[in-house]
Amino acid sequence: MANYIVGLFHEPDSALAAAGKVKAAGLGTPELLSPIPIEGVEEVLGKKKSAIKRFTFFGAIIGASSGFLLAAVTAVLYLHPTGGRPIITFPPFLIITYELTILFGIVATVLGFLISARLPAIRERIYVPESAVDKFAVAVACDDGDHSRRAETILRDAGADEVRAEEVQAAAQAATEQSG
Amino acid sequence: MNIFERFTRGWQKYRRPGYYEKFDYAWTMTVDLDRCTGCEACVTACQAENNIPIVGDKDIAKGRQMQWIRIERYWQGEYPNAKLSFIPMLCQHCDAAPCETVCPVSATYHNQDGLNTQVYNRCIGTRSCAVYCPYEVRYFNYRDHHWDAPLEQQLNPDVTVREKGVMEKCTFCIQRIRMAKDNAKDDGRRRVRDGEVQPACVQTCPAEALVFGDRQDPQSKVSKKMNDPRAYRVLDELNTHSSVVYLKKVDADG
Amino acid sequence: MHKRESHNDMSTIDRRDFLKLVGAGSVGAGAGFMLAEVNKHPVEYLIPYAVPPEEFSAGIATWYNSVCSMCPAGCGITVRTREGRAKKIEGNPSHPVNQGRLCALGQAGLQVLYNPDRLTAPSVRAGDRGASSFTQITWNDGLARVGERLTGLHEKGQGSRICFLSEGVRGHLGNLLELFMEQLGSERLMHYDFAHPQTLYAANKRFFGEDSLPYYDLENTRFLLSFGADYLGRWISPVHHSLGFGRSRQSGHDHRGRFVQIEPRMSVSGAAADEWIPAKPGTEGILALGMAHQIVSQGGYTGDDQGEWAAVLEQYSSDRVADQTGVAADTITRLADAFANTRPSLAIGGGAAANGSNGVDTLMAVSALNYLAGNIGKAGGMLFNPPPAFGSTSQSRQASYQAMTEFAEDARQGKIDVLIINGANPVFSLPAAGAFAEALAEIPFIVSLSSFMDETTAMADLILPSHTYLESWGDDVPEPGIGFPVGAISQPVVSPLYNTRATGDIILALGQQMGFEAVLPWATTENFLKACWQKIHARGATTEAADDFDSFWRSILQAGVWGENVQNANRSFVIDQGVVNDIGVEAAEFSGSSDAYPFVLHPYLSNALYDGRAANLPWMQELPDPMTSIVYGSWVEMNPITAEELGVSEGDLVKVESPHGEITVPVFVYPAIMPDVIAMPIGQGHADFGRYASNRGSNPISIFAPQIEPKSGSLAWGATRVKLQVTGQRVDLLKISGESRELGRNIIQTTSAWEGATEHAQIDSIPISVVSS
Amino acid sequence: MDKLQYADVNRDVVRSLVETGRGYYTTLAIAIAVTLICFFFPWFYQLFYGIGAAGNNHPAVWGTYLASFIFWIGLSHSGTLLSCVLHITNSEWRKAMYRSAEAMTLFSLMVAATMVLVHLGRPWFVHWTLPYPNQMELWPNFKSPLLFDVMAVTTYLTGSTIFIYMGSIPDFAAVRDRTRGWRHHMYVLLSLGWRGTDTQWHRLNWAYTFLAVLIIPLAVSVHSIVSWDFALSIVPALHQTIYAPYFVVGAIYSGTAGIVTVMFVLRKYMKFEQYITQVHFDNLGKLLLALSLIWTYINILEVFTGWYSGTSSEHEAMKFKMFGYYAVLYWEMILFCAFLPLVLISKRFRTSFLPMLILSIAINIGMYTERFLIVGTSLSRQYLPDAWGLYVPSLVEISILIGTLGMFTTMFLIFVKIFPSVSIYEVKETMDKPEKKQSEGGAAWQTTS
Repeated sequence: MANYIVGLFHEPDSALAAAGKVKAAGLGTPELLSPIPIEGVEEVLGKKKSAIKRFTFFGAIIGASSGFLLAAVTAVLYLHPTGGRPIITFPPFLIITYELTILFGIVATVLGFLISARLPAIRERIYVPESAVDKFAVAVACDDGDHSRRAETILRDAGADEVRAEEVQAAAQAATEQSG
Repeated sequence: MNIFERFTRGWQKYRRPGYYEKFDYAWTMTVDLDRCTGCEACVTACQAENNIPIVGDKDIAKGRQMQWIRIERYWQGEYPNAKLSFIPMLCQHCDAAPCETVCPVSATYHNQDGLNTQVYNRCIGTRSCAVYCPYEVRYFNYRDHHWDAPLEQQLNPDVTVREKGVMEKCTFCIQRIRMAKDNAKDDGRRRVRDGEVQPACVQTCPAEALVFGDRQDPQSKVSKKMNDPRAYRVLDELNTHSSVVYLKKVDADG
Repeated sequence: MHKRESHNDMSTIDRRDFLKLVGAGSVGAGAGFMLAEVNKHPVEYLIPYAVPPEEFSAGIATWYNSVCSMCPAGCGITVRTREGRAKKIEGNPSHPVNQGRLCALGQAGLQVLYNPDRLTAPSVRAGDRGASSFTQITWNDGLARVGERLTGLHEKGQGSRICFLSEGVRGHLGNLLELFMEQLGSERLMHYDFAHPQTLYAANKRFFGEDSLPYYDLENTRFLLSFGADYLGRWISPVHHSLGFGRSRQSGHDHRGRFVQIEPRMSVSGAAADEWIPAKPGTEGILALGMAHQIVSQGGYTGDDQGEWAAVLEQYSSDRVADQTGVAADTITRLADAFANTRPSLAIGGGAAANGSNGVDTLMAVSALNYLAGNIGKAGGMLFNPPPAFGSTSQSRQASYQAMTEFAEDARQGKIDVLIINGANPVFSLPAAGAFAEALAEIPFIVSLSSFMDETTAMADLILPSHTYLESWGDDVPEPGIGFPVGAISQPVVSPLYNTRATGDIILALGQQMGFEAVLPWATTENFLKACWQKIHARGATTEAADDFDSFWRSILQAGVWGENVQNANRSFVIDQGVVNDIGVEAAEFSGSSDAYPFVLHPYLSNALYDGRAANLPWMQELPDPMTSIVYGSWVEMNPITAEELGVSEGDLVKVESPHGEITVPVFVYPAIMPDVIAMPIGQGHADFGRYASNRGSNPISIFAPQIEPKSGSLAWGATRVKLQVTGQRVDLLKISGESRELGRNIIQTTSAWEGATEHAQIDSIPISVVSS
Repeated sequence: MDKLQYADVNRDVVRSLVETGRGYYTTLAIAIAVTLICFFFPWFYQLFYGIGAAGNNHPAVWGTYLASFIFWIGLSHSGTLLSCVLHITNSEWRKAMYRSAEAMTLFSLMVAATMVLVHLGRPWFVHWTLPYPNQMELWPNFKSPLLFDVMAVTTYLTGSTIFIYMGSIPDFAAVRDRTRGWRHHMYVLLSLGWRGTDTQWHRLNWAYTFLAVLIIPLAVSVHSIVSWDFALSIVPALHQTIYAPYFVVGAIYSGTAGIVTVMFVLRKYMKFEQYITQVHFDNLGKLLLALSLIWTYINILEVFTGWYSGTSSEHEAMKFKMFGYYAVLYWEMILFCAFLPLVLISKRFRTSFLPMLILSIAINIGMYTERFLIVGTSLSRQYLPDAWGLYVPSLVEISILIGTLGMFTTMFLIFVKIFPSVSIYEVKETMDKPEKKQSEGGAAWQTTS
């Protein structure tokens, strides 16, 4: 159970500025919820690292080796000489290798994305439905009233159209009820 | 033998072109074009031996004839100097067969006897082998063929009847080769004697234009025929290494 | 081995009855689903025997030697049977005629046996004549009906009102027919085959005084001149000729035979020849005499009667002959010189050349050529055959076209009461068939012993269907022989499929009914044959030195062939002076004026369908014609120039009109035919001959002029002129070949050098050369 | 109309999903009917009768089924490939159209895969081409170009599906909030709980870019491999090194034309006039022009090298294609694919919607003809002239060809009701940043209706 102070902005720059102020105020790193990706987030909230490239890389490596092995091992298991070619022969097997490299790379990238983006969402988290339309929300997790007040002040000062407190479960439920 | 040695040995083995170190037999047919009269006896003999269906006039009109061995005819010159030559065309059982590599399910492959085999049960009917074959000797079952009763009683029980959607072609009468090998084994011989096995077309050829045998045996009739200076392969430039060797027609005036 | 004897065991239970019984049993045992399935697919058993013969074992083939009856060449065959069913016909390696080889037609014999359109039981006409409606009866009833008629006539002494019209039947069965007809008191035993080389017999009779065909030694000849004889196609004994051709061509001889073909339309033999020379139709004999003139005038002939020959041949100077034949004079002299100087050489004649209005003269001219070049009685030339060892009836009984017309006339005048037809199909294979069918209509009672419904059988009142040759007993002497007496026994290879009987058995049964037991005491053909062969055995001159008859019989059945140790092939021959003076060929006469009918119709026997008798075999229908690759139909061949003049191309329908009829056929543009000649294959155009043959193509015989070759009485089937009328319609010609030109692709490679392995072998014998990967 | 606002985008897209007119149902019903009658009925007949129901024969064992296969694979080529290329090069104009372009990829690939089934003689054994362990210890032949196809098409299908889905996750989330009933539940599942946080956007951006980078070479390989089905044979006129680039260019060419067609239809009938504009048609037109020039160049090369080879087999094959039985089709192809597209030089033409539609359809007819000529004429003229033949498609084949159009339309019609056919978030990216409070205010996200 977590409480959030959510500030809704109508354009991304002020939301980003507000988020920067929240962070600077030592209220932790707020979450930005937006209808479009916001440019310059990393300058304000710090660099984000992603493991996706590793997934892609190792996926492709595994794909390459399993591709060649699939072709070579099955050819040896099922010995059918064709066309005067060797049983293990490179040009065609490299094509199989190539395709499987890409297939595994794609699948691994997706896995990496899902894992690193915490999808599919299993736990309830803060969600602001307006942010899917045209609002840029800054959600600050606040454990106590003091934090909440400070966050609210910062957000209002930054020019938020609306600031409200949300409880995660409640918020999620509300969203569900409203839409469902 | 440690794993590494086993691996390297296996590697060398499987990297050998054509895989086989040596064929058990290298069945070969020679066709003497100077003898061939184009009488088409081989065509009917093949049809009788291998249960090749009668496709009927409607299918022939669509160009779906089935003749594992067919006679091709080529005219040269114009009247009154027109000449006609015949050439029997059948599966060449190429050692470097283009049709074998293309089959996605390995329904056609090269066996230890040097035969290009077609596994009907495995065939899924992509027909790509027929495209890749430059000799156009693969025939496809465009439908289920039937024999008007009681013609089916004549079907050779040693040869299967192919269903629709399956590619088929000359087998060098593999059933006869099998029989000859079995007989040789029963007699305690290691190898089939030259002339002991003949495909139906060779057996019936009235002009004795066709000769069949094992070219690995230097004493066999085919080996001798292959050493004839007239020997050549059709479409040799395609590097198919075919097992059917033609002997040039003699043009005595040319 | 006597293969069929133990077969009598199952005569008590018919095979199909047995199957029905077993089928019924399994229906009773099955559940409802099974009942439905069984009804859908009646139970059939892989092994059709209730009590199998002793040599039978499932899964292992049994081979029976017999004789091919598809054409009169008389090749020996070996039939492979499995589980009591014939699976494949192969050549009998011990038979000297075909030596293990067989032509397409011989292979297709299985489809005669297993033809779906076979007549399965005796039947009697139910409706009008020719309406093809018959009701089945029993054999006893059927035989009684014939017997009644025959007895009636026989008792009245009117046996001569009975006629037996048969296809060519050789061997002892021919004797049996003769005996039977003799007992009836009828002389009217006629054999009729369209393709019978009647003019050749007549010419040989005149020239050599021989009643049988000589042996043409193609194998050893070095120069063959063929005047229209399609020796590799369907002329006399194609398989044997092919063997000879192949061996003469390439067999490690120090020579390679040279083959020259003279004919207006290139045949299979013309394609195989080194040189194909088109000569005007009907002038082949003149050409032969032109060559003879060249030989004699160049001193190539040194006999005592040189002068007489020179006198006879005087008018055949090469220039004049060149004028008449359309063959260049220098070609004539060149060929004549080559013919005389290349020994041994051989000239043969046949086909349309031998069946023009001057057929016999043409063949006499060809014989003269052989005589002058000294090819008579020499290896590689023409050898005389000894008289057949037995049953030499067929040739003497062979009815000429003249005899057939006389017979038709008799029938029209009501002189014939009963006609028994055995296999022959004159309604199809006679020109002006309508008239012949009308004549048949005048005959009160026609019995057909045919295995198939055909145009003639459709006219019958009673059908007593006979076995096919693979179900019946018989024997045969190949004609022409191969230089020494040979006989072969034809034995049943499968038990009869249907409720049919062998021709011999029918004759014997009739004989019994009519009280001819004294002369025809045998119950079955098999007994009759054995009795006949006992006499041959008693002669003792056999290669099988067997003591008792039974082992002799078994051994010839096993071998499929029997020969006598008699060699008289090289009998000397002295020509009669009358014959020399008889030599002379007039240009052939044609029916129809050349103005109204500008084209000469050049008919030829179809490679697959022979004279039409094989048109009901699906394999033969689907066998591409060697020269055109056409299947399933008729066509008319014409020169590209002719086609251009007419404005037609392949597939255009033209009306081929002779003074005696017209047919409409598609055009095939044929590169090797003379421009004023059109050619058509014989064999298609059946009206009523089973599902595969009926209403397919056209029958050129129907437009032939009913012209008689005067010296033999045979039909001059090459003597018709026609005109062509473009109809404007077209059809797709069913043919296998796409483009029949090589287009410089060097698919069929040729070489001018053929002797000596001086060059390096060009073919490696290593199975796999390295293929990079 | 006022300037578009963020909320309008959501509204319009949700409307396109939820509001369904009679016209849509009629079209869908017709499309399904065409699929059933023209595709499934003849196909079942063919399954029963055998491939003989088609017009294939002895030399020409391949026919329109394979031509359709290449055509549909080719059509699939622009969607995802173009989307990837434009994504990496940050092209703004991509954003309104890429979703439907990718959908086109997906569905044409599916139709292409169906064509393989239709083409096979024994389609009930098609699984034998897949490498799965089995009791008989049989494996497919990995040396076969056809198996390359199996692998490539499978990979491409997987990749395209993932790509289009991944790009749609934020939109599913946006739509989720505005729908109710079964749609809501479906979008709850499809959106995987997307919230649109900065981290999620960051991850999506990375993953999406990686995918784009992977898919570009994949797409190129797919059509190269399709070309190798032909080029690796030794059939004259097919055995050509130029075939892989030829096929790839041809594929992108016909695919781009396909996009123009789809864009027109979407714009017109899904009321996306404000999203799909002349800019898109202008850019697509330029691309088409460039592709048509490359395509023409390769065609000339093909003819030239064939002619220069000096061999009878090449000459005859070419002669047959250009002047033989199908000469009309050849010159029709040249007209539609080489000459007509030259009008794209005019900007006025490129920005006119209806002419662009007509041209795009003409190009695709030409491109189908190209594939038909490749399959239908080359096999008829191979090495042995005696075995030459002629291939004429049968009614069954023509019917199945029409049926595939119905099948594609059906799938596309279903797609536009499930997937936001214009990318909501990427369109917003191209718009001006909102400055004021939106008119619908905080309730904009709420469910309509």
